[in-house]
Amino acid sequence: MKITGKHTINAPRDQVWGRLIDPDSIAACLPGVETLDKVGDDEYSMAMNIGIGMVKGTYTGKVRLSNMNEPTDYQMYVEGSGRPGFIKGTGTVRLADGENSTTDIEYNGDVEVGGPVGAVAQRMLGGVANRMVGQFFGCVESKITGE
Amino acid sequence: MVASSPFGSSIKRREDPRLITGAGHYTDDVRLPGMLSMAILRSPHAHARIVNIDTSAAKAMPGVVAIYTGADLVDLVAPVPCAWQPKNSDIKVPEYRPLAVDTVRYVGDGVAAVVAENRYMAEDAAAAINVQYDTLPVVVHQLDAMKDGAPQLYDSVPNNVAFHFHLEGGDVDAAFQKADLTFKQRLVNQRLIPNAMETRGAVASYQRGSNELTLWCTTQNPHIVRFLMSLCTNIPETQIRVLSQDIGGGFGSKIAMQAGEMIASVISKDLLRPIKWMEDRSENYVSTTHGRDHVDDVEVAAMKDGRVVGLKVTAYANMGAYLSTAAPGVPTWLFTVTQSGAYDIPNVASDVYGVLTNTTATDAYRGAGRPEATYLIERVMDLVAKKLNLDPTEVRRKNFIPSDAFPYSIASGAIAYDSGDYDKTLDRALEMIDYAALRKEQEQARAEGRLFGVGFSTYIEVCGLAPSAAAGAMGFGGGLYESAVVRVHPTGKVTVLTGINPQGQGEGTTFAQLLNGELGVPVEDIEIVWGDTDRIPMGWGTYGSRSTAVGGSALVFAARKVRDKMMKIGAHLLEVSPEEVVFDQGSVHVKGAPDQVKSFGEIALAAYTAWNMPEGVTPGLDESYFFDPVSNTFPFGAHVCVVEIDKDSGKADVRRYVAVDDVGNVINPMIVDGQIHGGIAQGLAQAVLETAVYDDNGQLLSGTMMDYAIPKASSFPNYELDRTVTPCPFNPMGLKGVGEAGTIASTPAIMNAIVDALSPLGVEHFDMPASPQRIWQLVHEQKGN
Amino acid sequence: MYPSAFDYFRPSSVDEVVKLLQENPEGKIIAGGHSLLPMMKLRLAAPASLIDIGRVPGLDGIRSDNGGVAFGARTTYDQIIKSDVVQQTLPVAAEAAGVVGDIQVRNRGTIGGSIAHADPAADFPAVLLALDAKVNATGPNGQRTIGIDDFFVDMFTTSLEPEEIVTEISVAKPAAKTGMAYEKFSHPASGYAIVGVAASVTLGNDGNVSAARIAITGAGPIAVRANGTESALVGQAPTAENVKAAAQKASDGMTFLGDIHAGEEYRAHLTRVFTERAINKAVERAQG
Amino acid sequence: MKQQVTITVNGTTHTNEVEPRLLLVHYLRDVLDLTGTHVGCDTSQCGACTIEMNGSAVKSCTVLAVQADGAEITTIEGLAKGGELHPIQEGFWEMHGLQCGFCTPGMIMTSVNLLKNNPHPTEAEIRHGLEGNLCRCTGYQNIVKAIQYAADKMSAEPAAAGDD
Repeated sequence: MKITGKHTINAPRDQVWGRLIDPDSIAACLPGVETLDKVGDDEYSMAMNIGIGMVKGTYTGKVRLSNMNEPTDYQMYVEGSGRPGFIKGTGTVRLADGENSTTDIEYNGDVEVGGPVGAVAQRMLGGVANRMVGQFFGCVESKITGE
Repeated sequence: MVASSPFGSSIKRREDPRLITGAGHYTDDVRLPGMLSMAILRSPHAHARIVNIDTSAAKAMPGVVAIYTGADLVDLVAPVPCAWQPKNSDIKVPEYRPLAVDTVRYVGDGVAAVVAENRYMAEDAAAAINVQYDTLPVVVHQLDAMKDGAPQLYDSVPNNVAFHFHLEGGDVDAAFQKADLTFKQRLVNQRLIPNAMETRGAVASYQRGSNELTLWCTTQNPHIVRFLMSLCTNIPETQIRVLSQDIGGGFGSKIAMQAGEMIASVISKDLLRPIKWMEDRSENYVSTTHGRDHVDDVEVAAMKDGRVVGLKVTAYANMGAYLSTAAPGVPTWLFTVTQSGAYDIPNVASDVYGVLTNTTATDAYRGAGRPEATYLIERVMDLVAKKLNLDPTEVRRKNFIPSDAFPYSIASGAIAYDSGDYDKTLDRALEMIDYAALRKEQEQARAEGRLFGVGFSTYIEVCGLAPSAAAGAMGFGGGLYESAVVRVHPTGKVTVLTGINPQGQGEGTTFAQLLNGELGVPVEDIEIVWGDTDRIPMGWGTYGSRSTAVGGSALVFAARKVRDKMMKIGAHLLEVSPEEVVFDQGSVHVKGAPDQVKSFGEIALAAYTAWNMPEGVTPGLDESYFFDPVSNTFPFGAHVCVVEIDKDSGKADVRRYVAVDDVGNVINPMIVDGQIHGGIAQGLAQAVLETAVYDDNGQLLSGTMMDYAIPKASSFPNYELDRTVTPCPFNPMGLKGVGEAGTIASTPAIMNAIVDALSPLGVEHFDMPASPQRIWQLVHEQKGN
Repeated sequence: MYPSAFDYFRPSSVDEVVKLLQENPEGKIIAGGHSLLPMMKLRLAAPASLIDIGRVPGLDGIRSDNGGVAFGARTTYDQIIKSDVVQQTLPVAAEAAGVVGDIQVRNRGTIGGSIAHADPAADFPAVLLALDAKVNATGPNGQRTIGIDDFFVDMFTTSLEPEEIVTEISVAKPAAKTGMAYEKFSHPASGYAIVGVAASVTLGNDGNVSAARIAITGAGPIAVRANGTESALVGQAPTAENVKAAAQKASDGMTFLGDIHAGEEYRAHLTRVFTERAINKAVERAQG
Repeated sequence: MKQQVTITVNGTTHTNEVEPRLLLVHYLRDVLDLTGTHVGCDTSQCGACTIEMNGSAVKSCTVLAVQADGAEITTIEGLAKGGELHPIQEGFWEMHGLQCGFCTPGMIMTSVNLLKNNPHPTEAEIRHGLEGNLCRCTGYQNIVKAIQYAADKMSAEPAAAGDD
């Protein structure tokens, strides 16, 4: 499943960058994150509770950030598995200066969803992914602008 | 000599009273004392190394009796066998462990088996097994898998090419040089999921003391299961009894040896407890074999009058992650020998590559190879017609093998067609559909801007899979004869034991009709027995539309042995010589003196009391026959499909469907029509509904019946059927077989109709599935241009 | 095929249901079970407890309500189809119920369950949006009424509080000269709506559209009203051209889901096509 | 914790302790040994498990046994009365409405409800009415005919038509 999209955050690029690669900020903003612990350089173990309606599950796994070109782009690798199945994905996040000191974020990734949830819930997965990404950036923005 | 004709009577099926009252006996209905349930934990990854399997938590759960991993089974059972290995194909058969040992290679590969007091508990425990995987790169498409640098499934199979098969005849290059028209076309025959309504499953019960394995399973060929199970488990064949009685549909998906059957059997032996394993539907979608999945590149050489003089085919068949039992035979022999269809094409060359990918293994699916070939050649006929601006029926007639050319050897010489009259079925179909009026209607529709199409399929197929010598030559690891025992009891009732194993095709009825025709015994006095290897003689099962042509012939010959013996005994009782009596309506009487008669029952009793036997005649009336025909049978027909496409939604609706089939002589027309109906629906469904879709990671997206669309009652209209009869000369009844005809014929008929409907948009070819979305995209893009 | 274990409760009053919901935060209400059980059988859903409202009194039945219709939450689609009140007052509800699932699903599936579950591909969310329904719910703080426009929040998410239960859905008497229709493009396998459009169109004395509610299900993550289409219709003569033009706006601003049968672009297209069909049918019925 | 249920099946009342998660179809098949009701899928698409519960056709794989507590159930085994086939069973036999027979019990039980709702259905109404039942063998043509046969017979014999 491809996930691509754009988002504009009403904050300058260096601030946004800092938030996006900060584990506490990720943990605070990514919906359903229960724990996020640093286990290596730019690598974290994570437990997340994700639900699509009644299809809820706790996924444990890891997140790794790599190829970081501050403050332009980085790659993100996520994997997690739980009772309803597993998710695994890699993506690139690109930041560019937008108008009026905003930041334009462009993301594209490829996410594999396997196990029962992949076979059954695929019509909803795109919607869920986009919702989560939207919530994440929205949260990041409010954290920055709220400061 | 024949008491009454076995042909043409639509008697009601004798199987039905049980089945309509809920008294059928399918594998899941088997209940044994002490029986445990088995659940198989399957890989969610398409390609991964198994780093560790932790079963400790699962083992401690309530009701759990044992858990086995792949490593636990290595010493108990051999790999799942591949029993059809075409010669000269450089075939490499990778090891296919019933439960994966180090590496999983498709989503659904077995990882562990849990046995527990009931299935709910087994599933609870399976969910609690913790498997650590190290994922590997995945390849799902055959063309990708062949590329250099593609992920490799096995070190022993370079570029994932498991075999390369070649067949040719004539001089193809010369044909292409002299042709007026040459062109290339790629055709995609998508992957399908067979969807027998009863999933696969088994109940295995190994008895301590007798050391006998009794295996109830839902298979099309119990003797093949017994044979292979013995080889895989080292349990002697004499100690294995396979029972396969009511089968909830097969469609080819119950031919192959199933890993689950093997696992259940050896665990039963290990625990000395009966084990039941039934797939649920989601499991069936990944663990039972899929069908088709070809990419076919075809090159055509034709003359400007429409005559096709040369055909070159390069086929890439996606075999999945392993080579299933009969799988390599499907895209090789079964595909290539019917590639010229009903047409006299003198120069043909085929190359087939069998490619391994990280997907569920493919194997036979209704038609097996022949639908792929028929789709190809019938699309070719339409493409030739289109490119030469000829009517598709004219191109077909121009190329038909003439009715006086039979037996007709195909260009490669690999096979000879038995009999045919291809113009006759086409004539009748055109008459039924009123072709001239139909084309006028189409003109009118097009003038109104509607998308209205007419498509043809003047198919042939190869049926009655046999003979054994051919099987051996083709690398099939078994025979293809069929067996029958006709056992007359002292009371005059008759038991027939047959090696075929129907899944709804009605042989419980048609075989009784055949025997009634041979011996005059009332149908209600005949019991047809299949599906018990302890009762029936060695036989090869039901597939390839072979049951009646091959198994029915065995029955007829066995019956004739009984009849000859009864004539000897009857003559002796009547105190005349055997030459002086006739066998008539089930009794024996003196020629010209019908009142000097011995009834069937009297002779039967005399044969068993044996008080007064003719000299040299042994007691009893129990005859067996193993029939190995000299050749296959070749049913044929003309199907016409009329479609209209809703431009707004892209949905193609079948407006009419006419089918004229020639399956030789027909025993029970009602049953034959039923086979055609079901076959047509299945073939139409491939064209417009069904497709198994994997994402690039090897996840099956059409993983449940919520996403894989099989036809519903509202999907298609009634079909209009008729028949011609051209008997097959190679079996005593002159019949050809009908189980696959509808499926083979209908897919190209509807696709030709859809392409015809879309041709005002400049479309010459459109790949399946012709789903509403894909048609709409095409219409939409054309509008955009 | 084999659900995980759960605790089972069979309350006998709405108050008891609310209490059980409070006591069991991981509990789910089950009525007909046709949304929940398939997910549980695949072990995608594994609620710790089920609260079976199958025997709770007061949730059943269809009644005439000030000329409108009130549906008990546990009303099945089959009861809707067979209801004289529905046939007379809101025939579109019966028409839509007739294309939900199949006979067996219609015998068990309930209107309350459908909306509380908020499956993006269910039929009734669109129908009830077009009918401007009101949802009565009971929770720890007693009863409240939620307008249908405020009910569906997101995919599988409603504005119900976790401890609330839907008790009744009511629809006011349609205005004079109102025509309604539901047009659906079914998923070839599941039978759910790939796109379903419900339209309610009211004509004024001049024959022009005086009010319209158009709602779309299946296409996106949530059933929504086609506001652009509605405002383009109101005040216009319901001619084929005007309806077509208005229907073109149906996909404006919508988010679409995609699957192997229907991608986003195709769903957007079908949304416009089926909106046009539903409006035309509704207009025809309004014109009588 | 197990739950007691009392369910009347084909006229006989049974009381059993069951796990709440036990599906009705497994209760019928495994507890009562009524194996005529089949399981063909796990997502409520195929209808092979259809039975009649309190007068309506339901998919017994999508009902918990505990939900059926107190219910009156008819399965395929209970449809023929006094050795007489139900007209729908007869129709399936006469018209060759089955091949492998696996979908047939569910198909017949749905048809009972279909004809109860609509005693004189058109072909299109029959096809729509079978939306929840999948058959892989017949192509449905003879199933439609079987139901038409039964409809004709049941309207000729009002006694049979009232049969629940």
